[in-house]
Amino acid sequence: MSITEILFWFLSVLAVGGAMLLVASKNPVHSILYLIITFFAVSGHYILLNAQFLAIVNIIVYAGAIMVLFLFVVMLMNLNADSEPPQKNRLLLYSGTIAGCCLLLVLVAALKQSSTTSQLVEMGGGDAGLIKNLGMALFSDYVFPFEISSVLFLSAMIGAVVISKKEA
Amino acid sequence: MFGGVFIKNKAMCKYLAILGLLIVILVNCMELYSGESLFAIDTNNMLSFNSFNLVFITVAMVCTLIFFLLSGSDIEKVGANVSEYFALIFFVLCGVCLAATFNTLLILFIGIEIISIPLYILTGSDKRNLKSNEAALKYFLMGAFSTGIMLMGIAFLYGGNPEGSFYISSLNAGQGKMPVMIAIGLVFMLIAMSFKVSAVPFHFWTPDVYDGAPAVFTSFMATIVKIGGFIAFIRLFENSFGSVQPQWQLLIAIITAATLFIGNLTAVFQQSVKRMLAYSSIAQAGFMLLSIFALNEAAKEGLILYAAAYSLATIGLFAILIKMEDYTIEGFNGLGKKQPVLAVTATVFLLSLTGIPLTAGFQSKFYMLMAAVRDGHHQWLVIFAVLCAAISAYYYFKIIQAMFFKEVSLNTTSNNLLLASAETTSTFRGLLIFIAILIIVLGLFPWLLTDWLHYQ
Amino acid sequence: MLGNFITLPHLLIFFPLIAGVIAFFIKSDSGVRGWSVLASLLTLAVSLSTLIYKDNLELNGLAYNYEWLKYMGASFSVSLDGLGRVLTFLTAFSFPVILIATYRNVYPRSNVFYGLMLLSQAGLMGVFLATDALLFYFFWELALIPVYFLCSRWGGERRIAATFKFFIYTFTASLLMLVGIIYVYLHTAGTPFSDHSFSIQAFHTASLTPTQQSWLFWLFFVAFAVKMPVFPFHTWQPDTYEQSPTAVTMVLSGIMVKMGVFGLIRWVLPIFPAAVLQFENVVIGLSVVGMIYASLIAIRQDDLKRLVAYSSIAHIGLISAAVFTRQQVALEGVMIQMFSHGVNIIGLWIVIDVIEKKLGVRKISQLNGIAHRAPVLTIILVIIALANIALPLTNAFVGEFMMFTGLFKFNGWYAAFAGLSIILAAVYTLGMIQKIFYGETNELTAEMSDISFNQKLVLGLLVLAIFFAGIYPQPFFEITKDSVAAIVTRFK
Amino acid sequence: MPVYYYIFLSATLFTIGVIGVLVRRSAIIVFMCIELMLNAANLLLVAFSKMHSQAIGATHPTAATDAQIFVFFSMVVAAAEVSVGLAIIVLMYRNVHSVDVNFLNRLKN
Amino acid sequence: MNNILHIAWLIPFLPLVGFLVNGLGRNQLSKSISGIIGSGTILASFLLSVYVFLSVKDGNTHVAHYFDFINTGALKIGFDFQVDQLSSLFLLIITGVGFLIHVYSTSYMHDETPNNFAKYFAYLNLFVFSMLLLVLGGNYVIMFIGWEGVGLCSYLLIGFWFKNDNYNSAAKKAFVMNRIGDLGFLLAVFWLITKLGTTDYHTVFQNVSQLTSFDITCITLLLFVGATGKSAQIPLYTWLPDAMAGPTPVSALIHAATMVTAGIYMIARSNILFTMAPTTQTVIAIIGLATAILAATIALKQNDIKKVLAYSTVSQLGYMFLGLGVGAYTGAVFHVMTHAFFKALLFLGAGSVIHALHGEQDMRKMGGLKKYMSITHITFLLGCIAIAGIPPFSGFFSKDEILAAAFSSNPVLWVIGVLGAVMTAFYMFRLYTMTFLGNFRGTDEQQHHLHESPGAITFPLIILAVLAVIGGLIGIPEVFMHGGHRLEAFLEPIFRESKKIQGTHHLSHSTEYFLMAASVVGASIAIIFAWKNYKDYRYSTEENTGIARVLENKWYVDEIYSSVIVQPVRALGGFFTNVVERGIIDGIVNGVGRAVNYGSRQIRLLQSGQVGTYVLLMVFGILILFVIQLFL
Repeated sequence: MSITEILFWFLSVLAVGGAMLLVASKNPVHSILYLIITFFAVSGHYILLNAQFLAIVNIIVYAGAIMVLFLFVVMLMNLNADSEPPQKNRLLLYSGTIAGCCLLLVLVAALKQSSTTSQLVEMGGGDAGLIKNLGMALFSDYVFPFEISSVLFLSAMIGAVVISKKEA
Repeated sequence: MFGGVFIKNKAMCKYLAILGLLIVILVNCMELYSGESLFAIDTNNMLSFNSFNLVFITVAMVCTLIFFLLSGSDIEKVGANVSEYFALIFFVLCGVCLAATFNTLLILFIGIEIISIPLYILTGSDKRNLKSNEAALKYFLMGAFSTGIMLMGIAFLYGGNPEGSFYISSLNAGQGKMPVMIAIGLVFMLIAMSFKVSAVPFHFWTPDVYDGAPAVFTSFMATIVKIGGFIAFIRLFENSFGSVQPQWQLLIAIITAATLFIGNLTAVFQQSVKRMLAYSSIAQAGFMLLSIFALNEAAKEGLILYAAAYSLATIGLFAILIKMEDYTIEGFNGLGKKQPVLAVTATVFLLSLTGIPLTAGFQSKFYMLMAAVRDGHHQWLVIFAVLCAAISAYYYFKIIQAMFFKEVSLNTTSNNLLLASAETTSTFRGLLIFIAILIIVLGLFPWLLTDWLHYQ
Repeated sequence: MLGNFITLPHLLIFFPLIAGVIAFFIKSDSGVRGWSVLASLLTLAVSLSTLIYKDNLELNGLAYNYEWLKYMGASFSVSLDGLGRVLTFLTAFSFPVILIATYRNVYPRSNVFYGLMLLSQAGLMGVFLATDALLFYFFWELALIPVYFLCSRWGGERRIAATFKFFIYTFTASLLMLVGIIYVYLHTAGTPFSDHSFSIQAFHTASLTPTQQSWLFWLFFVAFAVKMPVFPFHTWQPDTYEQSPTAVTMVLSGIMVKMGVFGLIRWVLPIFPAAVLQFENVVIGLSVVGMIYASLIAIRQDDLKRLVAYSSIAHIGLISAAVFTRQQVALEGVMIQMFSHGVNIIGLWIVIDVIEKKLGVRKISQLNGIAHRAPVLTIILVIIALANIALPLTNAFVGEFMMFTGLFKFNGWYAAFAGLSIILAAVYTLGMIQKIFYGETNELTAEMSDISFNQKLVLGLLVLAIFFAGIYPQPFFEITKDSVAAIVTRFK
Repeated sequence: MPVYYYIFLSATLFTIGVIGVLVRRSAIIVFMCIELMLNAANLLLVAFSKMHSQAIGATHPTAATDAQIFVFFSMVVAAAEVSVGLAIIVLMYRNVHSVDVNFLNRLKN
Repeated sequence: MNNILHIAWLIPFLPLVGFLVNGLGRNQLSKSISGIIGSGTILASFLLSVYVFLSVKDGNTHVAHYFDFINTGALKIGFDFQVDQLSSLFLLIITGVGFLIHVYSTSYMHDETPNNFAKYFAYLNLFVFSMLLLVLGGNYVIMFIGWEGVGLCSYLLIGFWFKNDNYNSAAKKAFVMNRIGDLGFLLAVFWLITKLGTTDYHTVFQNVSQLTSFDITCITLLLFVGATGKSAQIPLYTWLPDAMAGPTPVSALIHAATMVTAGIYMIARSNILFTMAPTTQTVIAIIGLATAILAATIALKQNDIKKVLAYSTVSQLGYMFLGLGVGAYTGAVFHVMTHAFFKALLFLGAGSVIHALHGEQDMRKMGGLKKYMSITHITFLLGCIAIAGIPPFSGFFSKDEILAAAFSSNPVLWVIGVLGAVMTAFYMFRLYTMTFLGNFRGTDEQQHHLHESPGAITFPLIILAVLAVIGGLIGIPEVFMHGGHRLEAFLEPIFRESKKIQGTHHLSHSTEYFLMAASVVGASIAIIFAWKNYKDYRYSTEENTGIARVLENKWYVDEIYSSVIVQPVRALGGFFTNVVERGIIDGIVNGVGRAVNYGSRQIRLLQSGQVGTYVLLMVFGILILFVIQLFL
């Protein structure tokens, strides 16, 4: 087992475990922390896949900014383990879990038959993920979506303001 | 490219908004007529402009214009942030334009998000109303969920595409059996798009959100946004998966049937007209889905026509509904006497929604049915659609009955007061008549609209 | 020159249409009455002038074609062939009769009422004239909508539910027909501008396999069967007739049921010959059963309107059976019977309306001895009722005789079984006459007065029509001969 | 290392996200689960990007960068969504003092 | 020759004019004018008929085509009249007897208001018009027009006094019974059209050989069904006695002299068809005879003077059918003629009596009228003798001819026939005795007003009495006088073809004498018996028992019909109305609506308002879609 494989398994376990704990944890603050763990694991995967820039962005934006925002809101609302009563509807709980698992099962079963999935992903090497390349693409080919995403942000901004503003 | 125009248009009042729209429509029409772009912006082929898209955008904009004209003053009543609401609506419109012209999945993704995010806010804009809050949160959670699904679908499509590209034309899945990854991606996309156009079983947000949102925004959501979803839907599936249509047609057929069935059936029992219209919009979506089911020339012409007919009628109906203030069917009792113009135009709208000849609604349903019949597969769906259309007559006509054949019930004394509040300006009435005439003209001469597709 | 643009079919359709729209804006009650009567009389004049033409359609300006939806192959094409002439004449004839007979009925918002009436006339005209499937469907629905509003607005106690049932019923059925139309359309040859065509000629030559025909047949048939109505699609009818204002009931039963028959003759027989051969026994069987069934029910009715409604079902049953015999004789009989049935049943409704207006009831059991008080009414009703049961020298005899002849040629047993309805018709009709008109007067009928001048006028006119068609029906056959022959030859 | 390892990994993460949406009642947690779903998809995109750059990188040089830029934009979208979403949640909390989604049932039928 | 055709249309047309004038002008015309118009038109027709009659003596047949009634290429039915010996004979009977009865009516109906009076004459004229149409028609369709027309007039006249609901019911019954027969007639016509493509007499009769024997049998049986309705044979005879509800002249004209003989006319007209269908002939003979006997037995116990005559009519019609059944067409037609004379006479006489007694019809309340009404009495007696078959009165010749033919066909028929004749003699003289002999049993009031009827009434009686006495002389049997049967010679062209097929089988003279003697003796005994029994009849309210009671109640046939046919039909109607219509058909239609509503209410609950549920359902949807897409 090469080092990349070890890394892969380690990060995968970390990610899945974090995700599971996120769902299972009672305390929202803990959930957020588990999610951050997962994000870090995912960023690790990005590095493994030569997407260094994305890995950085992921950590900065997601784990950094967004999760802090979450944490901030949770703190603001003073949520804790008791704020969310346990799921009373057992049926919903079980059927939800089962349905989710089935979905996974179906996807896996379908992909098993496929041939494309056996293509290899070589670890390391390649320079697609470098900021230089991405930057070139972003500001030449992708300048239009980039502009458009400003509309998106603008609307999100206006929206957040409109929503949060106290009615006069 | 139109986005740019909108951004500059931080409309501070309704008139500015209308003016801006008029300019854009003009530009659009000129472009459509001449067949070449006036502002050539290099989008790296991420947008495509052809007659279909442009006609569609024109339709959407004209509808928005009419929406502004009719309901502009009602937007002002919703809350203090009038200018923001107008801006948000323009953003949505920008998203609709993107959804109508996208050429890569990236633009589709961004476009759909630009449509969605302002809508979450508009839904919750009546901040003190718990229903509005609730609707916003529900819409948001489920919308975000569908975003996740869509992203997953895009990932699979990308992975399955041997060219590793996001351009929808390059996704062309060939003639044979689809690779599994493409198939999975397709189903994910199908689900995400179904969610946006509120097809069963991904429609659950629709009634609650339409009901909870301020009526004036519901009107917008139910019409322009919905048809925006459809244009994205049909473009994606036509360009990407058109060649393997038989492999996914059954899925669409099932979704269509379920949509028609649930939408129509549930609408029957609704007491609130607003909620009834929400369900009816699901039902109408079922009919529009037939175009995606058939995916031929008639389907595209029909979708344009349907978009126009459905939007015009629904906008008009909502405009009247907003004036009513009592949203139950009983609230319409005796409207025919009190406000004959409102009642008559509402009747035209309802007839159009039902699909009675002489109205655009008939022509559009006719095109849809023809598209589906021409396709030749799953013909049971056509019969089923027709039977559902008959059910739809049931609930649409309940309103007509209430307006014309029922007296104002005396035991609910408040009714009289509420009807009295339905005071309307003559401009408003004139506009309603204009829409009604438009619907009838389109019903008589649908080629006024569909022939635009044959230019270029 | 003008003839190229304004043809007789145009006049027949657009004249009532425009008159109807104008009627909406006439605020004065008497003004709108006068206007609509005048308009309908003018339409009648136009229609009369069409009768003198022979079947050379284009030359005489009896046909018109305008490419309406060019790229779809749908056109605004209308033509006055034999079938169309008879039925448009029926329509044109009935409306003034109806309007004059009910001239004194008071309607709130009469401008809307008369406007809608004229609109429905336009729709009916369109149905009978259209030679384009899409146009036909257009008018088919258009004729329904005004009637729906008329019934729901000015009808009886339970009008909303009853007419709603009627509406949903017919709407569903016609939507099925729409699917059928589309399907046939997609199997037609094209025009220079389109891949396919909606014109009736194209439909005639549509390439349909027998299997396709067999299910298309049902899509069309159900729509027409509901309209006629054929057993067991009839349940909307008695309720609707009972609840509608009488003027509308006359339109419904006098003319609108003919739409179904007309549809069968024009659209089903020639387009699906194989399916007709396949299902003729089913349809005729249903029709014949329906005749007996409706007649038996009519015997037990106590409400005048319902009695006439069921008797109409029985009569229409014979017509629909006759249509499917594919015999020249029977089809000619159908043509004249459509006219006769219209005249007779309108006459019956007028009389019932008079009774109801004067006495406020239409329960047979509550009426007695009207003949003492209203002899003219009685005589006219007896004549019309006897015409309704096809007494010789009245109009219905000719039609029924020919239809029965055709039915007998088709299969003697059907004719024999259907013939029982002749007896049953006599039973319920005479029973009705006996109970209402004969015997002593009771306190309700003692104060009854005879009919007014306008009613005498129209009823007299109807009686004249009854005898004319009964004694000298040959002109009708001259008009319809060619059209019917064209249909019959499709089966040879 | 075969790509389906990554596919299964992200499918698993995605499914966990879905299950989370299904079983949790706190709007915040539900929202976080949705974020997890988005991340799973992002991870998949990156994995495919790598796969493509190896398989067809020579002929389609942009195949790999495209996906990474897509992920970039999806992060943009996620950020925008979070801002609006949290605003709505806060608004809701202000009104009903709860973030329990099951508490939201005024609109039904 | 062409002259005939030029005037033939006038014969029915004049009564039609009379009908129209009287009908439309009934409020303006005075009684005398209506009477004159009514009678005058018939008289004119009668004169024309005489002219026509004289013109066809040479044995020619004339067919006039006036206009196309129905002409569609496939089917051609002209409005044709056929003038030949048979129709001209009937023309004479109809217009002749009809005229007398019109004259009679001017007096009999004099108590009516002018309006009703004119209406009455209008109806009567219409009837004559229809009847003339019936006999003049050149094809079965025109005949059918008249056929239904007379039924209609019968209906109108029976219910003439429409205040009385029983009368109306009787009228309705008559019409419906007739309609049942008409259906048979119609079906026969359809059959003819289907097989031969025409209904013209001459074409049909010429092409009879193209028909299979099955066709002919069925056609003739169906025609006979028509005849049973119109001519009151089993099983459709019950309307005729009830039809006595109409004014008495109507009974005389329609329900005795003319309309009820339409069936005989029709069969005689189509004799060639019937001759070629021996099965049908047997059926006709048996039915005819059975009707004759059944009606005679019922007549034995009736107390209403008109009822007795009505049953006697049914019975006599039975004889005529017996004659047709055994191939004695001439005999049947002969009997039609003589019957028209004496039965019209009897009815009019009864009318005179009823008129004198102000509407009393119960014989038990009459008696001794001989003293008060001598002309009525004498003419009535002559009529009774004629019907009883005493030579040389007319009834003897015609009845005897039929019985002789029956004997040569089958002696059993003859035996039963004679039995019926004996009963006829009995009940007629019972009637005569009870009415005219003995003491008056009515009220003093009635007795006070008793008087002979006016001239307008007695004049027709006298004429008819003369005819009843001497009418038989045109058909003197061969045994008495060679060439004496002038009627047979006259009608020979009509029945020529049938004769050829039947062949001739002559009875020996001795047999014939024996047969005549037997029936005359039987009748005489019955007359004496009746005279003895009822000469001193006393009114009693004692109820009959046993067979007499059954007879008085007409074998309970009406009751049986009611419970076997009328009630079940009504019950079926009720079942359809309440169960099938409301329950099943409406139930299904409304059920669909209700199902939609119910479904709506249930499916609505899916929208629970819970985001969790929504998402769960969505995930289920996703799962299903995946499974379908990937694994199916």
